[in-house]
Amino acid sequence: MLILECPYCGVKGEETEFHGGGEAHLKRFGPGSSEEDFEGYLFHRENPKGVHLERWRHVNGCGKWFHVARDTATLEVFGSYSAQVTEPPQEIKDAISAKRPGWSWREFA
Amino acid sequence: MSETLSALKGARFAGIAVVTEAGLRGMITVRGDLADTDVKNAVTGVAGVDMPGQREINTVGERGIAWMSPDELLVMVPHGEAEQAVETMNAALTGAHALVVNVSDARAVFDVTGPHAREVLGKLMPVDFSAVGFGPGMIRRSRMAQVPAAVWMTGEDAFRVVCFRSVAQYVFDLLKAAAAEGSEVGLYA
Amino acid sequence: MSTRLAQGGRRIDRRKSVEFRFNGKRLKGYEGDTLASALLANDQMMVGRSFKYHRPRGIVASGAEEPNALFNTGEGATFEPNQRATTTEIFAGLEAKSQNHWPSLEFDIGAVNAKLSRFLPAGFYYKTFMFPRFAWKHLYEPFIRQSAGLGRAPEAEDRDGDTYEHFYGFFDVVVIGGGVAGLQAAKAAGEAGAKVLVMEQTAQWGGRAAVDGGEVDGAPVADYIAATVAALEAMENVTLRRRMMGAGVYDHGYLLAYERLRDHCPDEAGPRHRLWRIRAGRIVTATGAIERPLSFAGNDIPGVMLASAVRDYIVDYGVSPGDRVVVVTNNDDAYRTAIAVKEAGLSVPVIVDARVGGGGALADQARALGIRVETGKGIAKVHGTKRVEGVAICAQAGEGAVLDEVGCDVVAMSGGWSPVVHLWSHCGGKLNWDEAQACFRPDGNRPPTDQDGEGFVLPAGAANGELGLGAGLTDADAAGKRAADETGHKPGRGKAPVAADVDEAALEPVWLMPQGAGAKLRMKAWLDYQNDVKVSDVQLAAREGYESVEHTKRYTTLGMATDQGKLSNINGLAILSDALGQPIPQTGTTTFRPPYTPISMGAIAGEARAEIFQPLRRTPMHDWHEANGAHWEPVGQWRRPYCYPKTGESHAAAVAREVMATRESLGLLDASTLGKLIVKGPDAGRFLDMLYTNMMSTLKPGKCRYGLMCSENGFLIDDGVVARLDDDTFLCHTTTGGAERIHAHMEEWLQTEWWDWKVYVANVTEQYAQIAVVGPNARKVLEKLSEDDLSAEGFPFMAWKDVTLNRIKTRVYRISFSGELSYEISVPASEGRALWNMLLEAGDEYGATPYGTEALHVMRAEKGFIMIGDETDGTVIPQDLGLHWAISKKKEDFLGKRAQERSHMTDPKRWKLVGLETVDGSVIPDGAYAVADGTNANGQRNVQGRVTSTYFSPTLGRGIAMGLVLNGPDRMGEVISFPGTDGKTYDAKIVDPVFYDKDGEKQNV
Amino acid sequence: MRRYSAFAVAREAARYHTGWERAWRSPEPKKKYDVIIVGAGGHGLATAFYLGKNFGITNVAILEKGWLGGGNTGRNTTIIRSNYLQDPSAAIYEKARSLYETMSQDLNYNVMFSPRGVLMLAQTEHEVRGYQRTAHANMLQGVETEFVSPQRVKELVPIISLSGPRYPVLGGLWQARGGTGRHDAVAWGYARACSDMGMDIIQQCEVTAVRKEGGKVVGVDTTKGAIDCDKLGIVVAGHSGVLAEMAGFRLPIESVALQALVSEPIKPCMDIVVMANTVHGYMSQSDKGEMVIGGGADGYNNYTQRGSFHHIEETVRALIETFPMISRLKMLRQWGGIVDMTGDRSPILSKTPVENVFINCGWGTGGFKAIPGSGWGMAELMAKGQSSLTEEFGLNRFREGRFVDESVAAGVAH
Repeated sequence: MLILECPYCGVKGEETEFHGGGEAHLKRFGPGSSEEDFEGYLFHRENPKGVHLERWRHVNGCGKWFHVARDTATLEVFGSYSAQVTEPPQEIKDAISAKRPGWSWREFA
Repeated sequence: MSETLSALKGARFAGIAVVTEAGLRGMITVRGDLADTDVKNAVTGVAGVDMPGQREINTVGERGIAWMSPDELLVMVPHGEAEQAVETMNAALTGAHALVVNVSDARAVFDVTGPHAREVLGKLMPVDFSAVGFGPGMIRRSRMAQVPAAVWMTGEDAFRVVCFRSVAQYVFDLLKAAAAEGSEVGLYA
Repeated sequence: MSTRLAQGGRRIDRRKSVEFRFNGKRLKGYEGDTLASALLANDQMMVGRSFKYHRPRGIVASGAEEPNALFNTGEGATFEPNQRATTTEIFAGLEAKSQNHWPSLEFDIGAVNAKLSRFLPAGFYYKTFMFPRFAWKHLYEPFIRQSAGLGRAPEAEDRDGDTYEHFYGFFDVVVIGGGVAGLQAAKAAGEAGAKVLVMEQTAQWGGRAAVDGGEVDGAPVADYIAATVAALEAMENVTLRRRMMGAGVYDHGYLLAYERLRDHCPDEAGPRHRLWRIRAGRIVTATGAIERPLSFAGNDIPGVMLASAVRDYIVDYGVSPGDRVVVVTNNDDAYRTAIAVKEAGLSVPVIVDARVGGGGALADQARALGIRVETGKGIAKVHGTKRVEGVAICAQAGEGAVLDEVGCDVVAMSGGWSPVVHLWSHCGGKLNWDEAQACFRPDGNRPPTDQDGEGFVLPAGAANGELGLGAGLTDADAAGKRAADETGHKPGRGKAPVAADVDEAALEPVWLMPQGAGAKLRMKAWLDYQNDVKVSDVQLAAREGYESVEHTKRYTTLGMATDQGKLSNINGLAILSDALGQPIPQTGTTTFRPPYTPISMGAIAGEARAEIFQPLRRTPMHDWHEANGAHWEPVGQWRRPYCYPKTGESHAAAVAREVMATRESLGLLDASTLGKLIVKGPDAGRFLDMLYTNMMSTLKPGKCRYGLMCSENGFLIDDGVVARLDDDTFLCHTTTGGAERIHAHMEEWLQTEWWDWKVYVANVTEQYAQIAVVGPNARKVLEKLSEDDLSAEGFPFMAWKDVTLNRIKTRVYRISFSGELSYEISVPASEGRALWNMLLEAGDEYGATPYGTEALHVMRAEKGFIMIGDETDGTVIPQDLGLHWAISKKKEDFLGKRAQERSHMTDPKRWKLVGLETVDGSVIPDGAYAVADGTNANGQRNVQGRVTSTYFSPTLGRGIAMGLVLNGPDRMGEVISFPGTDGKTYDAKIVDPVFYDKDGEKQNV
Repeated sequence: MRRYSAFAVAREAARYHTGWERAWRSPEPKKKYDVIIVGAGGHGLATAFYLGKNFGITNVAILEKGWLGGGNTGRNTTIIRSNYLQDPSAAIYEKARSLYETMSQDLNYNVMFSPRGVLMLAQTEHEVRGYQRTAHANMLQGVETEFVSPQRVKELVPIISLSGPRYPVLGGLWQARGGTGRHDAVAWGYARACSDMGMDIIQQCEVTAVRKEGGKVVGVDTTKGAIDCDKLGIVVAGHSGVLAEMAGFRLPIESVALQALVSEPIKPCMDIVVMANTVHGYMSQSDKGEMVIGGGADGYNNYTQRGSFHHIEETVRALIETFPMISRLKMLRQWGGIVDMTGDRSPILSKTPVENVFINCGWGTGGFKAIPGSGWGMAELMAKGQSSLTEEFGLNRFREGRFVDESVAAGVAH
């Protein structure tokens, strides 16, 4: 039963206040995009055993979407951050590096 | 003015705590840039209280403002004044990008009072209701059993719970069950 | 025989006798007795039958580890199977019955299995019962099921008479276990100022320490316990709870605790169990240790008990399990039992110590009491069937040659102690093997970790392998301080209490007795009493290659009984390791899973039962519907009237009446459940253009437009009418139940993709009650109530307008889902009921008829309008439904557009929507498929379409349907066949889906 | 291989069962195999078994990083049914169900297939229409099911409450020939049969890399050294993404924890399997007497084999609502498994971008019931390059938008 902190309202709540939204930082591909790009955007997922960047919504709370950096093997949470970014902010990357040196996830590391 | 009805017409239950439907309350959702002075002036103008900080609520009598999210406030006025308040705020916010909408009738409001009130709520919401964890001036949006709910204190051992109108009966029944005789937890009282 | 002693019994109150019933017999016990102690006091040693061989079973233990003493208790609303006697406090009127035997406990038919036991080794059923093929289902399985199963099943109609609840607790430090270690840890943490909860699963504080005696800081341990409990009770920041068990430890410091509030006093008001969901900064597991049995032939005969249990019954309950107690051990602790027995005035014929070197100080003490001690010896065999009659003694080193026979009625055995590491392990805590004590203990370097990657469980005292009183207290004090420190509190400087530990001679692991026991003896040496797993079974599993400990467990069912292997796991593990010729740690343990001991389903469900099982959403007119005989249909969590049958009227007849009344005059529908979302901002139009397949930005204020929404995957997910309220404000109607989903959908795109767009969304679904006034007389009714211009010209189709109806301010949308002249009127919810009444009254002269969801469905089907959930099922795109007119060609992009360009989406072979008219006017069954010739590669009949909606149309007096058909629109007039599961075949003609008022004259008047 | 029979058991009893041989050999890996299957769970072992039985390919190694049958094969709720809506699903699940009927005899190992019947409750009008649709589809697919009345439901499962205050039972989809099986025995039986055919089951052997030459697989590196092969089958539920990454391609998969629990054993009171999808719960009674209950899946990626407790709460309250008599039973044990969820919640049995590498994954919550059919189809795919059973489950379907979506009919599929 996870505990997550919503970066918008500051609530440290239990999992049942939130709703998981799957892999983060997907780039949307619309009309005109290639078959590969569109398939990748819609279906291909990193699904790593380890560091994972993902989306959550504080559905039973302030209603805001946000990002979480989490380890899927230990469930350790490295931090949560704004939904309005296309990649994790440096302090989150640093927090992960501190615990998981040499980590990488898609193009981020 | 025609007959207006709250969801449960003031239903009441007394167990280890007293649960009462508080009747219709004027509630207005305001979405906008909370740092914007126009927004601040508009809401404080009709509510007559200061802007609340993050997860705070300021109230005086039936009026008040609650912080709901970084771009959302809940403005409270007497039920009969809600429509007027909406117009006043809309007028004050012409030109600004903001949304002011009357949600008074979309809500049901309950008062839970008594020395065991904290325990009753602690049975239903994943929230720390100890005196240290929860006090006056705070508003907490969370889940009550299986529905969203918001709660704050209106006084010593007195809590106000707000939920959607359609689940008023469900929430009342939950509170009744949690306040049943002989169910004192003995933790907060 | 077992009986109540003249004195002793620190847990019972001899002034308060309690009457209860066992198998119908009226028996007496004292307040403070457990069912087990009370039964022993009444000479009831044999308490049940085993799972597989139905062998007689007696009480073995005194706590949660008891595998045998399980009873059916209560009746009807209070009936409960598999109640553990050792953890059940007796109360006046308690009704207990023994289980798993027929016809009676003393004479059990199933016992023949015991005679056959030699032919029923571990896993025998995997090797047999295969022929003839159908015999398994009809012959073998029913027999096996009947003979298994332990407790009686509650009656089908039994309803639980009790209530349950949850509670969310938040603590810095939670200490599990109220023995001396738990109390000391709580004290250390509490003194540091941490917010502490300490729980004890039984009704008494102090655990085993008081039974074993000893001194703390120079005073009897009992005084230390009393003083510490008093000190803790005095602390504001400490909460003490008895009858509360740490059930499970989960990720991120989530702890499940099971509080039994009324099991011992069922007549008092209040919930029976309370399930605590606790968030703990640190969890201290002071869960103690459990004594291990020894594996010798006949160690399952009633009267063979754990040495510690024998001691507990004498000291705690003043109960003698027997007159002549033979003690058999591989460690010093069991000597305490011999001494306790002797001091209680009972006889100990002999202490059989497997260690050649024998014991230490306690052994000397025993000898001093005149007890015969045999070292280097073991038990070759236990005599007796339903009760121990004696033991045959042999050399532990040998193969079981009998050296001596000793008569006795109890055998008190001790194979050493295993720390209770369950809660440490639930969330991934790792273990080390302790050679000296021959047990697994927590590896402090590999704890379960929390959200910060920090260890959050701290074992303390015996649970950490510190079995001695002094060592345990020191360890617990440190654990308490560390827990406080790690949760941000400053531990005090106070020293840990001092207690001298008796120096005990080292334990010598004994996994089989005697060491060289042959096959014959091994087949009688039990590991798991309840599931009848013997030493020979584990050895067989190893021999057959079930080498992983998980294989062995599953193959033999070792440790899978209701005690989850509390007594058997380590012994079985050792036997397996020996068979594989590898050290125990290499074999490893099975996974520890919650709960520590079983917890009631009722407690897990908590308050969520009956009316509050799930939220039920009500519209402002709900009570009226209820009072007027609505037959309800659940739609999501809403309840909507399906129809309003009059007395004696069938649902079908009611629906037909409602349809005709509406088509011919006037119908009223409670449409309040339709979702209503306000979308506002300079970019609102642009935003809706992305969400809907059609163009919304061009909609004029004051007008309405029907729109479709697709997922990014291309599939149709919702539809509804959009009204433009002003230049930058829209009101979007969604389907019932679509409101929350679509609101979330909008917020998701606004917050995570187009966060720079200036748009705000608000869900105002419940702010308004919405009533559809439908039928040729709809306008007349409204005109009666309003001065406003409602004429066809002044208020055309697909427009909206603010209208005052008899002083109620409303907003009216002139839209139609029925094909009739129709107005959807919305008012604040608090006025909904008033408006409903007003409309009924005003419409009375036109026979205003409230109609339900089914009439709504029929009328929309007659008009060929699609219904999300009927025509769509998550695999349908708008193009399939002939809705091209609602898919903008001009827009570069909208959600789903790219997906709809994929090869399968543009495949001309996709089934398309058509109308279906049965040749004989009958109604095609729901879900029927249209068959095509031949079969596919997998031998399945080819199909060419399916029905999506099918109704009897009262308007047309015949069956009508819509369906998706291969090349349907190009096959008008063609007849295709729909075989029904009823054996009939329904031939239907492909027609236009609009069956009624094709030109829309009625809705446009 | 010495055959198992009552006679054999009696004969062994005479010598205290000291004469039984190993059920499967435990060999060291050879340098090279024609086929390597990664994953000795039910699906992997079944694939190997049918490679040997149907295509005579027996130079096969099955590599297992832990102990065989130790993954989801040994963690599920053992339900076997084939009442699926879509043709491709119905085909492979019905193939599996029919193979289960003779499995004990085919493997000479009693897997205790118990065709006690599976009932899916319809508790809303929408669900009624959904199951009637499935019944019509099944009729044409050769799957025996019927939509039954509430009265019939009560006869089939007397402990049910037909009129919960919330969702009255309006009927049900009944598959009389569905049921349950002994999950471990399925893995053990296949393992014994594979071993007997000369295949090598190598436990405690983790694959660390997939070796390729010119876009073609040539072998794998393992914790027991390098092993060569001509063809590679990846059948590792819960870890498919990890293996796929080694092979160098991505999957439309996310791994989540799915939970289950059992009650303490009680005497027989429920002879069939009941699934209540409106309230999200399903239950059957094992031969030991435990009520076997399926819980929900977590909404986040998780490899811990531990789930969040609120799913257990949701399931239990749903089942108390449906079967009020279980309220005073006790939960004995709960556990979790890792399941692969695909983009359309249907499995993937497919060739991959890497030549001669085949993958079988994404069974989500429906894996156990499919084991023999999955093995049968996968074996054919690996041996012949195509199989009518697996055709619609290819990786390419996601690109084309050609989904096999079962959520259409029942909310959840277990």
